[in-house]
Amino acid sequence: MYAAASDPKRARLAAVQRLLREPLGVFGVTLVVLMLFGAIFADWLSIYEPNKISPRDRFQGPSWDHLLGTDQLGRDLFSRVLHGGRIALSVALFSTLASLVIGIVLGLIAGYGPRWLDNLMLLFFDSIKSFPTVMLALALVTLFGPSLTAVVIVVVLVNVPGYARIIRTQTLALKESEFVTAALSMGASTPRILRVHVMPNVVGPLLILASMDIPVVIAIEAGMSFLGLGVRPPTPSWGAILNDGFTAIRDTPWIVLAGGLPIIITTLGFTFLGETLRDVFDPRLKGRG
Amino acid sequence: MTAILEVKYLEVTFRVGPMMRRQDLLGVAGVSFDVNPGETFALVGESGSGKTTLARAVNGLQPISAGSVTFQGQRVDTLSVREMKPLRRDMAMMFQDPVGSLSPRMKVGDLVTEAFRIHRVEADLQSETERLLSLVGLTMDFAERFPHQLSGGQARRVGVARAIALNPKLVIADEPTAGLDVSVQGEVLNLLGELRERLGLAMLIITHNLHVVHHVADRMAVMYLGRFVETGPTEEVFSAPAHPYTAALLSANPEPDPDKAQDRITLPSEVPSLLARPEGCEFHTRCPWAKDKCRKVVPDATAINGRRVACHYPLDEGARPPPKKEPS
Amino acid sequence: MLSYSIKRLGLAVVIVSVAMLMLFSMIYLIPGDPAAVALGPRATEAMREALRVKMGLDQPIWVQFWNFFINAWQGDLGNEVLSDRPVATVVLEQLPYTIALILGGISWSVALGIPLGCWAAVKRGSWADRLVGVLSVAVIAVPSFVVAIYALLVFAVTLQWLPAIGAGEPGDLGDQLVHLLLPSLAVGLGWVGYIARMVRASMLEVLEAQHIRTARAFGLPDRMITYRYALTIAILPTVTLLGVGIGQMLSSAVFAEIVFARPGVGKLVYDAILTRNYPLVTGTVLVTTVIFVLLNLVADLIVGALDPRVRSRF
Amino acid sequence: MTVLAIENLNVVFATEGGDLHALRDVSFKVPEQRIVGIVGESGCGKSTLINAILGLLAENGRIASGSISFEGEDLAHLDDKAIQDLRGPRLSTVFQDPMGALNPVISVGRQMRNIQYRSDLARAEKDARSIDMLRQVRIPDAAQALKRYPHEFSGGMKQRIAIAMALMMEPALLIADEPTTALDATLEVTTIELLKDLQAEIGCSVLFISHHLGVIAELCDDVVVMYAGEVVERGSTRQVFGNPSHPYTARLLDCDPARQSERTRQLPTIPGELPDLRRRPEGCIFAARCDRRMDVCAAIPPDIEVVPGHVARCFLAESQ
Repeated sequence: MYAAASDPKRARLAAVQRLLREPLGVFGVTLVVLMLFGAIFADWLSIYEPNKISPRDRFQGPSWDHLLGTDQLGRDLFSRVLHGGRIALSVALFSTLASLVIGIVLGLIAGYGPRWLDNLMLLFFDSIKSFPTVMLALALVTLFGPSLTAVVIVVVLVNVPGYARIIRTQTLALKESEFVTAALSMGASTPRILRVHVMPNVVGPLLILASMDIPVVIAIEAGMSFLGLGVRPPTPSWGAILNDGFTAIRDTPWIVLAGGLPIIITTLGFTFLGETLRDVFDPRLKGRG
Repeated sequence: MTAILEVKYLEVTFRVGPMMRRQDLLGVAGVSFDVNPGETFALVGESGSGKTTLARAVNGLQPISAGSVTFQGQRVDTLSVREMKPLRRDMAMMFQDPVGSLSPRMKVGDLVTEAFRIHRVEADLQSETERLLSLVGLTMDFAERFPHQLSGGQARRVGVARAIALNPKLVIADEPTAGLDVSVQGEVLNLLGELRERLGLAMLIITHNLHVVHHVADRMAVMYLGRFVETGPTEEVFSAPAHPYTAALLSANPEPDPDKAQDRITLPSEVPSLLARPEGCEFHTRCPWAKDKCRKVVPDATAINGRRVACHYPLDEGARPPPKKEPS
Repeated sequence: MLSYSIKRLGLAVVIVSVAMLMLFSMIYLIPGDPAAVALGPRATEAMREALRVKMGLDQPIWVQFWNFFINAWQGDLGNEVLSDRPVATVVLEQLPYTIALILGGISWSVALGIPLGCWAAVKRGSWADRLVGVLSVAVIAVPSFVVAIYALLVFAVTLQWLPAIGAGEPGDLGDQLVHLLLPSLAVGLGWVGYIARMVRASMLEVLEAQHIRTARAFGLPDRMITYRYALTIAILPTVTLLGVGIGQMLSSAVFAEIVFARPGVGKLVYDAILTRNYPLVTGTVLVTTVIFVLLNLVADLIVGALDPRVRSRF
Repeated sequence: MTVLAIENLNVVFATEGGDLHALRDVSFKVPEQRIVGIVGESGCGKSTLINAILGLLAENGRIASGSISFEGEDLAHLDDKAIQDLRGPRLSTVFQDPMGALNPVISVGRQMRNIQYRSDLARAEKDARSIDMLRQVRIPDAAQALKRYPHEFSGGMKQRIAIAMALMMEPALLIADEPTTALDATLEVTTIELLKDLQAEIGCSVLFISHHLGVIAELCDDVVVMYAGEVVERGSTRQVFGNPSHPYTARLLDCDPARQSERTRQLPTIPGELPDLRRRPEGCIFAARCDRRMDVCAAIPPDIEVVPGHVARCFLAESQ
């Protein structure tokens, strides 16, 4: 009622300012930027080859030479953690993006298409979701063998039903809304209605929810690699480092620390960032998922 | 003069209920009327009377189960979406919620010219925006605003501009004053009246507000449970309602004058469910004058003083006030 | 309520069937000959052929699926490769350990999460609310296997307060409970956060509702409004969430069982993958899926029983 | 005797764009056993006024000055617990939306029993009272109705149940916040008549909020006209509707299409928009939209008593 006229650009700017005023948001941004920086410049920052085996240096504790110590093959853990970040972040971004695209398309089809197709798709979404995540991952690995592709497919399969359902529900609601009916009565075609009237109203909230799923994806990658079902050795991955360390946890605890801390830092960073983003841009979504 | 819109024996059926107990519900139960060029016709009824469904059926947004809709001499109820599209240039519709019927992420400028884009009409959209906004009394500043930045009255004006963008012959307006304050309702009604004169529009107005009808409509129909109970020239219906339901509706809108004696007709009980339509005259469960015949025999619409009334015992002046009855 | 339950049960059956179909097509798509894989490289062609006939692989695909489908519904999930014992028996042996773990995890997270969420909602905007908020988000963010490993490192290796591996002596309930502590901490921690957040959010939503304002306007005491008017509604989404949550805990349980070297279905399926014991893998996945679907069903039925609106919709 | 007397009430909300002065110097009285109507369009401050009386202002709102005296106690300075003790037995409310007013997961009977939680009556006696109240609001089969849940009733019935609940403790004052707006016209009149009957029977006062001038004229003894957070005119309904002394009241009455018995193509309107209450204009709140604006209107007009009991906040109002 008292809404002052303001253009969206300024509103967006104001939102960013508000984000930077939230201590948690700043904390999240810092952690994320730190991890991104480490991952992007991994080659410059690491002194050692991440996969270089050096039997003389095995099981060394943290020192100035090896900031996080070395593992059972004498590989420098700091270098491996930086390169592992690359894997974790690129898997997270790529598979989230893929799930988003597939989820949006399927959701729009289910929401705007005929009833029977909607019901059929819902049944498939529900069935996929009825597999516990890790069980689904395990079943898929038996199919594809351990690989990053398997990780991406697992993530997509896990995310898509949820995303598609959100898009579908919102599309169904919008389909009944007066402004879509109004467009219909003006003679707008289905593609135009989806493009102009539906898409802009459903994608925004989903993007925020998806950004909050990035930590989950990182956890799936690390978890599968920990079980030896993700990346193949010797490729550095946080989960693989954890696995290396876990076998030797009694004598050399620094290896699990080196593998686990970046996971914690990254997931916390993305979560705090995502939460704050959501509160700032779309307070209605609070507490969902 | 041939009617621009002709509706004959129109029926709309809905399937409702869970899968096992699916039932057919008659939302609009066989109505006929026509609208002449330049004329304003009003459909009046309370919630659940089927007036909005009827409007949507006329506009081809709601499939019909029987009857016909003829627009400018062409049957439209049998057309496919694609075949219907060119006709939509001549038949515009305005929806109830002033703000909610505007796409929330489009600017007013794009909203008012959307019809040009949909129908691929070559035009200078910038100057069209200017023309349309000034027609409805808004300045060009509004072109850059989003719907949530408009007041109810302003949003309604944008809705009007959208409807008249391609110079339609018929405008269907569903509750044009809904959600607006009294001081703003007049503005919108005046605007519609003005445009009607200037552009020679025919209008079909759907509303529950009888006073609105009184000032804008040439002819009107009163709906109850999906049927017309009374149809006729507005002036005459207002001065001497013949159907008890019309009379009750009229008396249910008290005038803001404490000194006016209110011959109130109070209707007992509530509107029956469309799934359990009463026998005989469907209004008998609430009619203060109901007699035995009303409970058994369905009344036909009969012509009385240039009106059509579906009642066994239509009211004349002397029939009021209603017989006193214990409230049930 | 009865027709609602029947309908919901029917849906569960259909979902499990579709899940079976998916699982079956997955097995079918596995590259290579399952018989060859099962028997190893030293088997003769005749042995492979015999096994193929035994496993029904010589039949057309739809017959294979139909047999798989019918057998699975009857509880026959085939025999596992190593010992040739029925998969169902093997899985059922391991199931109680996993159920105990999940019950441990869910009960402490519910016991802590619901009061925390309520408290945060009632004290909305206070430092307590903010603290609960940050902590919930933090524990949700950290993956459960990292929690498991670190808990093992701290409490079992460094401090040596709690046992590191195994499920405890059979028959010794106290020992088994002690062995359950760390794993259920690991699987439950994130859920404390989920539940607290969910309860807080739905409490806040309900507290804004018109009927709560009406209840206040009638002068009802705050305690009655919070616990009898608001929480009874706010708890409903949490019940649904728990249905999903217990299922997702099956995932965390896999990690917890591996990290703490506990018996259970998670450990079972992991070992089966490493030994390429495919019938055991699909059998276990199927059993856990059925459990998951059943839990969701139960959650929905509970919501139906608590909410008259849901009951009447069917 | 006066049940409710509001004196110079000011309510301010802290918003991002600065303080929003939602109510300015609001004064009026609700005498015993009278029905007082508050009329105003959206944004006039009706809801804020009710919330201030009930002690249910949003967290960012506060009573900046003034008093709300109810049966001798100042609600503006009472602590939450004390106000809560008044709500229900002395001061009760019916809200606009019948759909959301009742708790959806608690049976009607139990909700009605809960309202009587202060009483020592046995459960059966409380239920008997509930049944009695439901009969009074003409709910068919009242005993059965206790076992049912709100969604099983129609909108009109829900609103009548809400009225029954509000009047169950026989309060001194009933606040009715647009109780009939969501209802159809024919239901609206029956509900209003019901309210009138119950008021006479219980002998309480009613503060009836509505934007519907006809309903106010029909139901209320006195009327208070609000615009943008101020009371621009108040008096008996006959005085105010018969001799509107503030230009806003006069124009508002003109706008009601029900007043034009003659058919007209040009309906009267009030052009312009509500002022932004974060930057409240210096002088008369209505000046920007007033067609009888004068130079003096740059100052806040005094409350002028036209005849005893009939007050208008306008320089043009004249004492007679």
